Amino acid sequence: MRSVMTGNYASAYGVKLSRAEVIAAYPITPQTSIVEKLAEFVASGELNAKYIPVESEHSAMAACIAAETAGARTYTATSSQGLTLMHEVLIWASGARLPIVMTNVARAMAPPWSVWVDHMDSIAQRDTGWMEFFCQDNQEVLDTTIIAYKVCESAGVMLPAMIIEDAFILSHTSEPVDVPDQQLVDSFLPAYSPELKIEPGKAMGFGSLVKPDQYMEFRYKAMLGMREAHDRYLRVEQQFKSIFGREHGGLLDRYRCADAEVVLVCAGSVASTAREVVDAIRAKGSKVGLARIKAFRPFPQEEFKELASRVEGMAVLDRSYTFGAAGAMFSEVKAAAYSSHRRPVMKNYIAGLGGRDITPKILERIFADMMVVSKRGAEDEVEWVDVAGLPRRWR
Amino acid sequence: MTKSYEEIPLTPISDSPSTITITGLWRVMRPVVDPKKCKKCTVCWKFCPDAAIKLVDGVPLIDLQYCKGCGICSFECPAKCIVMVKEGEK
Amino acid sequence: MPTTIPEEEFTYPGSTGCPGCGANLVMRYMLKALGERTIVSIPACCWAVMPGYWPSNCLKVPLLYTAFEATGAAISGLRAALDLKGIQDVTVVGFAGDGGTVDIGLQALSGAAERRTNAIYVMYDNEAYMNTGIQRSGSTPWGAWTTTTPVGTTHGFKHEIKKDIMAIMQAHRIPYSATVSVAHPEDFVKKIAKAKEIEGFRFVHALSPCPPGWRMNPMHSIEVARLAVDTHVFPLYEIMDGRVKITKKGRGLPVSEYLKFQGRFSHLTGDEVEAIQKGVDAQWQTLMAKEESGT
Amino acid sequence: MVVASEVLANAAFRMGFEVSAFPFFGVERRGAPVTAYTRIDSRPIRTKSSIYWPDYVVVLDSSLLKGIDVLEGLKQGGSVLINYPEGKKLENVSPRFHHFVLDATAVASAHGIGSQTAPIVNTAIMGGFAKMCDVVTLDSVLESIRELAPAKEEENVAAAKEAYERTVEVRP
Repeated sequence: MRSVMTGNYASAYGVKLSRAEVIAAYPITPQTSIVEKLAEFVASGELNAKYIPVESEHSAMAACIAAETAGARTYTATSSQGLTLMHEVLIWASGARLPIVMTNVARAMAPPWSVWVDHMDSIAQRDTGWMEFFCQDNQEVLDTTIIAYKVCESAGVMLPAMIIEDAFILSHTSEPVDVPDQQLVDSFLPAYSPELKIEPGKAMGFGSLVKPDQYMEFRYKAMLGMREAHDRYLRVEQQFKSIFGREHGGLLDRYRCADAEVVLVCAGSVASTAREVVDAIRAKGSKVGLARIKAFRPFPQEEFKELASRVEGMAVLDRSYTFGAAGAMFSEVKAAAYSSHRRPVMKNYIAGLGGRDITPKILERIFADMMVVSKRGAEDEVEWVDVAGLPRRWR
Repeated sequence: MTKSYEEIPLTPISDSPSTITITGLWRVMRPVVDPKKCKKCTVCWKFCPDAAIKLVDGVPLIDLQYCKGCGICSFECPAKCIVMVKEGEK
Repeated sequence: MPTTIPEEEFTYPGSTGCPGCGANLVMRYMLKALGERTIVSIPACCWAVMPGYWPSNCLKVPLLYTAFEATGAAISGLRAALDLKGIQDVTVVGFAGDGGTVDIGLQALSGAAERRTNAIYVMYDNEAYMNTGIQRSGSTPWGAWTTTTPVGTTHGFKHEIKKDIMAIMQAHRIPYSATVSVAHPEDFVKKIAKAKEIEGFRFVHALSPCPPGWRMNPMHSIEVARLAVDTHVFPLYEIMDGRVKITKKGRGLPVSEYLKFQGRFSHLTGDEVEAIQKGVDAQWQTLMAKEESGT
Repeated sequence: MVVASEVLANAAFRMGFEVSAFPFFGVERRGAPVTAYTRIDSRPIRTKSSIYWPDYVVVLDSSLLKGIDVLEGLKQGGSVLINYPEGKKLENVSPRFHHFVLDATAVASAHGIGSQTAPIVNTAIMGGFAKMCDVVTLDSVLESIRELAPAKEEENVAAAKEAYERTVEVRP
């Protein structure tokens, strides 16, 4: 049944439909209406769960880790400062192989203080062993929450995942969302019952000390889990489609790339605007496409390698900056493209930080620049877009 | 011996008793009990940090595999029937 | 007279605590009182090492290792999951060191207490970061040497007073808290057994002598714990719904009797020992007054 | 309290349109000016970027006219509805836009919506919007209000109806 709701409410409905059992909640703009809505669901009895009002994000994740170890399906949500405060226990959750699902409302890191969209907080967690699913609209937020639980809890995976929702552009934007039927979701996502869990009467220590001669094998096993997650996600999304009649383009959502000469690679809500821009440019005769990173982890390595082998130019838009040689997404996409037998010209555009609006006009100009660059090569490989003081005008 | 990644659980879950670690090897001094003097007050059993003392008819039997030789039993024994002896000496 | 503490052991020998380690006894007595239907959550601390390397475990009850500052949150998570699953007859215990409780773990502890998490939090207090080699913590007493409060040539030592965690927890209006000592196992077990029957958040402060950290002969662990009570350095009492009750008056010996066994205090001058004596006396008077007035 | 932009989005959605409604959030403080945006289209709305050239502008508080250029970016021939005190003359009415006025404050307080000192004009103004805008009908607005109003449903509906009647265009 379709109704108009914010991305935050779409998250809350996704969690309710997934029958989360223990919810640890600590508020942070712009995530608060998720934990508020969940509090209502629990209070009204619509969701049979224990709601733990923790005193920090670090404790939110620690509480989920403990509850998940005891066999409960858990959930939490956070953003920017809260996500980075969790960094230690994010790594703990993946090391403990716990399929916790969390929503991160992607928001800029302070200082400067900013409550608006930016992917730096999410990108900074790429090494934690968490799957990272960037969404472009509220329907995808709801659906991916349910899909994530099923992928994470699969036997060969058993790793946590974060659903990433752009601050305000999704979290607080109301748009039509279909809320699936609970029975259908139950048929798709059975109750969580792990093989191993902490339970009274069973003397087992969870998370023991391991000597150097045994640590690597545990980390290798976790790597296998992330590798398995790649294929498992695609299979689970197809199962979801067979039941609910929709999908969101797998791990690398390619739009009109089949015959594209120039492709824009990006993630999150900007990709939705980019779809419009691709159609507009195509209508004027240029062969452009969009490759939307849905999953930054597991990274769609093979998909990028294949795409790179048949396009002239790849523009990679990073909505974050991580003080490396270039944006994080650009670096990883370029690495994947490097091993392709034909290497496209590649350029990195840093745009939309701290909530700066990425308008259709800006995207048109990025495509135009990339079409030139893919013919003549780029002077410098990384360009910051729409920065006052830089010569080029984008607006 | 390092276990293969296929043999180990998803994350380290410990379920085998710590008795595989023979802490008795740590000793420098060893408690020696004189059963005749023992008043069966169980103080030694009570205060042993490693639960390495078994009471046989109330008299302490020290499990030398695990006793670390801390000397608490000897110090606390009201009857002074436990003497600390240098390891290796009779 | 034979002992009155339960015979059954819930710890295996072979744990890697130092000879004479008080913390081993704290765990041993606690589990004797709580029994098999217990789940223990332990953060980074000596006790995170003691069960041994994987797959070794010295506890006969389930154990969850957590991050250093997370004990308060972990016991809330455990209890929530158990409640949700309808598993009622189990005691959830947070078992942490002093640094992990009064310093890095204080925030999560306060959160768990304020949420009235149905769990027991036991702090084994060896008065410094012992697992990392005796660095001072907020629970290290005034006057003590540690590797980060060196005496050296400047006659240095820790100049801040020990954090009063019992007062901090009392400010959270929790239904039950108590101090316990490994020198008084009967009192220890009695209090834990009482705490077990109480609903809500309960806190237990256990003094846990540490031979290497206190610079003393391991054989004196129990004697030192006993003297801590007898000199009123570590009074034994409980607070039930806000009312203080002293459970062991102690012999009222001079503080010097307690200090003399411990190398960490050996540098103190007479005046400095006198200063400690004054502080201890004042603290003892306050406690007695509280017991008197029932607040 | 029901949010005006949600009433509008929901009304359009109930009529079968695709919608997207989003606030520009800054630091929310009581009394501080906020702006909310709504897109209505016949096909799914994929553009996720702010609105710079609106077709319609709605001003819920005439005091904003002093500090803010509320008409910034309004398309040529676009329309603006202002909650404006009854009988007071609207100044500098530009021929480039259609101006509509409605004393939503009076209507809201007459129907007892919000407090006497701070009546809530959200539903009343939406009644006025239905008059100004030919996309969204009054009925869809009323239905949306019934669905979303947490309390005083009938008063809110009545206020919107009356507001619709009392909304008039002001010619330059």
